[in-house]
Amino acid sequence: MSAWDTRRIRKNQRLARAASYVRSGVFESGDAVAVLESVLEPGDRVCVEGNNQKQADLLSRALASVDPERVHDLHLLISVLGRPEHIELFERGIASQVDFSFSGPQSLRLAQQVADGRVRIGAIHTYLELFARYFVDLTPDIALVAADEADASGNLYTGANTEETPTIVEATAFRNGVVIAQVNRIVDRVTRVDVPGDWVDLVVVADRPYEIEPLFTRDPEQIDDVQILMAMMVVRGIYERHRVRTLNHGIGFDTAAIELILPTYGERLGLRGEICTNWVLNPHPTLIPAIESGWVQSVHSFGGELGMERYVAARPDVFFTGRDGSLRSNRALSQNAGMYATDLFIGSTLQMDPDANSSTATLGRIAGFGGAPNLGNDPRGRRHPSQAWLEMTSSTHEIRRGRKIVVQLVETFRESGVPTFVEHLDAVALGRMAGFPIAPVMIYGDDVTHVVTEEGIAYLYKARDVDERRAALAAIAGVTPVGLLADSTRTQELRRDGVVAFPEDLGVVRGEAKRSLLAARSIRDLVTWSGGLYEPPKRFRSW
Amino acid sequence: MIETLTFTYPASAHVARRAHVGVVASGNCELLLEPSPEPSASVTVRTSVGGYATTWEAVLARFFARHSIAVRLEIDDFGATPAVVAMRLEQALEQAR
Amino acid sequence: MTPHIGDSYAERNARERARTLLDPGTFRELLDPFARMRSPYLAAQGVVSQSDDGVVVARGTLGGVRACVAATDGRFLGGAIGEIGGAKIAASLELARRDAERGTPTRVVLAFDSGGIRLQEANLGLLAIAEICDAVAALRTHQPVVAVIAGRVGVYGGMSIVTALCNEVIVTEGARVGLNGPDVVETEAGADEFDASNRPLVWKVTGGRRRFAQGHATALVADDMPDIRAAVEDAFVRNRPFVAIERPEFPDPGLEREAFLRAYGITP
Amino acid sequence: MSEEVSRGRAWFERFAAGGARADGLPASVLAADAPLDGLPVRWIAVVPAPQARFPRARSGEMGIDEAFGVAAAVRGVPPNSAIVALVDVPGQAFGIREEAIGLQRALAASVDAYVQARRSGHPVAALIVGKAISGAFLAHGMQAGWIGALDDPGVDVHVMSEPAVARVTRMQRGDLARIASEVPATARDIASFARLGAIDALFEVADPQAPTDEEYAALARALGAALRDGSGLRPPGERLNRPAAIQPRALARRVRDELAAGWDA
Repeated sequence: MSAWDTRRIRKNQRLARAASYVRSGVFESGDAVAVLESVLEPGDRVCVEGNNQKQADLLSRALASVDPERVHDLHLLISVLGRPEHIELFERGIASQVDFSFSGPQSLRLAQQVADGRVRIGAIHTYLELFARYFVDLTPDIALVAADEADASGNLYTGANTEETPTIVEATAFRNGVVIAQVNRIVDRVTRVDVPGDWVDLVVVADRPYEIEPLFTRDPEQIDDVQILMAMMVVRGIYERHRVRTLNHGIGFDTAAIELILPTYGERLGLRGEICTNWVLNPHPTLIPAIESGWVQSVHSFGGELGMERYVAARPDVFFTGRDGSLRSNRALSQNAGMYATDLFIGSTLQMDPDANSSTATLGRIAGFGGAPNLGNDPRGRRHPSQAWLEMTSSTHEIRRGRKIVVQLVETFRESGVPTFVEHLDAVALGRMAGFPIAPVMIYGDDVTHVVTEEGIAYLYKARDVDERRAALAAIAGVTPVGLLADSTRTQELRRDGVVAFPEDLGVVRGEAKRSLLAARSIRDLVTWSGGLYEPPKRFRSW
Repeated sequence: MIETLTFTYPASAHVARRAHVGVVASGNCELLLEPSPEPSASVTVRTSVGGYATTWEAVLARFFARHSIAVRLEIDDFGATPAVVAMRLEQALEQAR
Repeated sequence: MTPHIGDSYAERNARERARTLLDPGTFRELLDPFARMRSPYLAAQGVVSQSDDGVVVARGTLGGVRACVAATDGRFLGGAIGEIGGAKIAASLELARRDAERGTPTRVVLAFDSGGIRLQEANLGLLAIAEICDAVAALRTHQPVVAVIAGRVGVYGGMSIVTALCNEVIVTEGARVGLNGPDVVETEAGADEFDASNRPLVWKVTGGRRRFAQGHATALVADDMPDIRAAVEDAFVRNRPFVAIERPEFPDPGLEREAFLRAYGITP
Repeated sequence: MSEEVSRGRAWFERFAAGGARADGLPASVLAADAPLDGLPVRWIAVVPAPQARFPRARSGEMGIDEAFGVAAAVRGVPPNSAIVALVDVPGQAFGIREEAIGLQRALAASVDAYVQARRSGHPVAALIVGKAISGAFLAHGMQAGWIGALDDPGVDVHVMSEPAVARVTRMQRGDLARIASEVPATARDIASFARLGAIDALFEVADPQAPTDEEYAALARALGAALRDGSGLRPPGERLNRPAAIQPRALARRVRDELAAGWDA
């Protein structure tokens, strides 16, 4: 006879070991290290909630402080390796394996840890892919999550930043893992139930509110004429042309520029209600003027954005909000929505090769991808048609499918001497050096339908073959090594055939690309547009 | 240190007036463009970011291939990208016409 | 609903600020970029010069009266003053005084956006500031000297001293006026003294609203060209004499830093 | 030689010995009326005061109390008296209290006091005996019609203290020295400052704290002459016209000429 409930038995043993620190499901923040040392066993899979916004930082700091003699060889599961103590886990021998999505601020230190053999990377995932594996072959033994409030029953309220908490908790709780939540405060009655209490085992009140970054705030003051020119091209050459209504935007200044010219340039073109009506994106402050001007019907968000709480709560027709009025975000569902239900993704990259493969990896850094690859691909499981989706195919066959519009928006050079277009991505060498079986490509070239630079647009989906794709890309790659290979006669032909368009081909007047076209030119203007509801974080204030 | 580059391109078309655009600020550049009696465009670039003569040559060659204007052009650069330079060139031309 | 977004002064460059402060169509720049009065001192220090040395001097009229605007360009080296730019400002003030003595007054507006003295020209900048201070005080005996501080840099260092010598100082909420920039105080005295990354604190201490409440500025206006122009005209019409600067009331400086600030109405 | 006593105090005590001390000033501002060769003179110096109220202004910096103190000392100058600023100021005070109160106003008050005194007929001279840094020098010394200085390595004229320049520019001493040699305006030594035409007289002293009787006599003679011959009444702008300034300030002169020429189109 074999036992069928070993996971449950182990879970009960873990909680029993920590019992002396716990009263009614709650322990003190000062006991966090001791509780983790009691609950954890060497080799455990530990999922730490940490993404590019919300961080369970009390718990990650405690985890980095456990005795490596007692707790070692953990397998860390984490969306974003963003905090210094995440890397300390490897340095101190507490964790020896990691599966993750993104490591932005720690990418240099992570590469060093890999080189030193202190940690083995299982794989670099997209968010959705990592979450999916929590339910298949990477189910956590322990989950360390963060919330705003808990009540006596363990119900959690996560405010605007629900993000991935329900996903992590679900994967852990329903396979007899232990769920530990740090909360900012314990209340009699939670404002709203975002995670039901019987999915949560232990609660701790953090010594300070969880760490959160205003990652999606772009100060309009820093948007320049070149970005505005590119934004104008996108509006005319892509959104207007394909009647793009459902979409996702990246977090760059160039996409912020698009958001800010909708109420001016877009309005003049008579496109309100015709394009950009339904969005999947965080509450970008730069979207406020478009929302206020009646462009936006709905926005579903991966997470919240600091300072946007009151504004979002006052616009429940647009945002997904709870009964309490505040935003309900959900990273897994929003990634899914962005993948399957939007016609267009537009984002940026650091490097692009002649086949339009792109990567944000640079030598010496292991940065990962985040959500872009989920949004920036063509989901071949899609079955609902739309005008934009169907326009991406020229097939007239009785069996045909459309295609997601995937746009890469880049300047030909990042800094004066650093070209965006390169013969070979750094990712290739990086992958080889780190021993990855595949190079860490963010968006594969064959998923990319349009590339926009300050020179023009390459309509890659129209190219008849690989050679024409390369020629189209070279035609807009400026004076980069890739662009210098462009043949001007060929470029003229491509323009005539509509595979390449320069601003003048799109009716975009270069001289109009001025900051005066922005509906808001400062954070202050955004506050004005919001009627005082937007409360920008300190670092963005100039008053 | 400052690198000074000079370029000359054959040119025939004339511009009506001189033009001043841009600013010497990080990632930006200042352009002074004046009509020239010579049948050429002569360009002086002073830049605080050295080592990119071929990039400058390519940006300027493309511009003067499109607009064969007989001018004297001075560029003072503080690390402008080719995109910014190209945009300033277009703006200067627009002013000069 | 589209709210009223101001016709921003801060958004304009120095030349456009001068142009829009003057009556429409009257802007005439002196020593314009084509005069190529560049600083010869910068190249040796790896810094590219600018054709106007970061200072625009323009003649025109203001409210129909002869006028001159001297505007510094906060984007070029933070609007800091070197020999040429400093001389442009000093000369404008001296010429306006000559005009006043001749009975043909020229209104002067100092549209400053400047971090102070340009480190690359150090002592030449210092000499220029001393000359400008004297020239403001001398011109003031004939007519008001009006400063507009409404750019993104604000005024610091020697230029804040010059500003304090003007009869009228027009500020916006976004303006900053101080002797030492918060980053300089932080470098010299530590973040415990002044955390320059705490932007709300920076504005609470040095911002336009605070300076107006303290009486250091004579007008607080929205960052909207019509409002700023009206304030400038007002200042000349009002023609208020300069009020000698007296030691103000302030809390006991021996108080611990935070207590001092709180006692002074600043929540750190 | 002792640096226990600041240079400012040492020279103040030498020149103003036995003079009537002006009262109502903070401990860091010294002012006294003592004749120089029969000419009534108000001597003013700023000195370190370890017990000063402002914690960031105890080492001789120009802070709120110092600047308003100097302004009061200048405004209180007796009729027919000249003024001599003895300059040894390491810079302005760097503190949040100062910024909150508005140190620029305090410095402007003393600048204005000097300008008003000079323009109403009080000859003003400055003697740089030590450091003359930035806003502190602007507020105490630079409005003088005549500026003399000790020809001494301890005399330091600049817009920033030496360590601050190193921090801000992130440059090594060697690089700063090279730049100083190419651009004298960025040098700190008094000879370089004099090369800008900014100094009317340099004085050699063996001990910058304690001149010999001969050295003192030469200095007093020059100072007295400057206060009598009208030099002390010249505004800073006129410094440009002195022979020593013609070449080094040629650009500033040219700017003035060209602006004047184009002033009325």
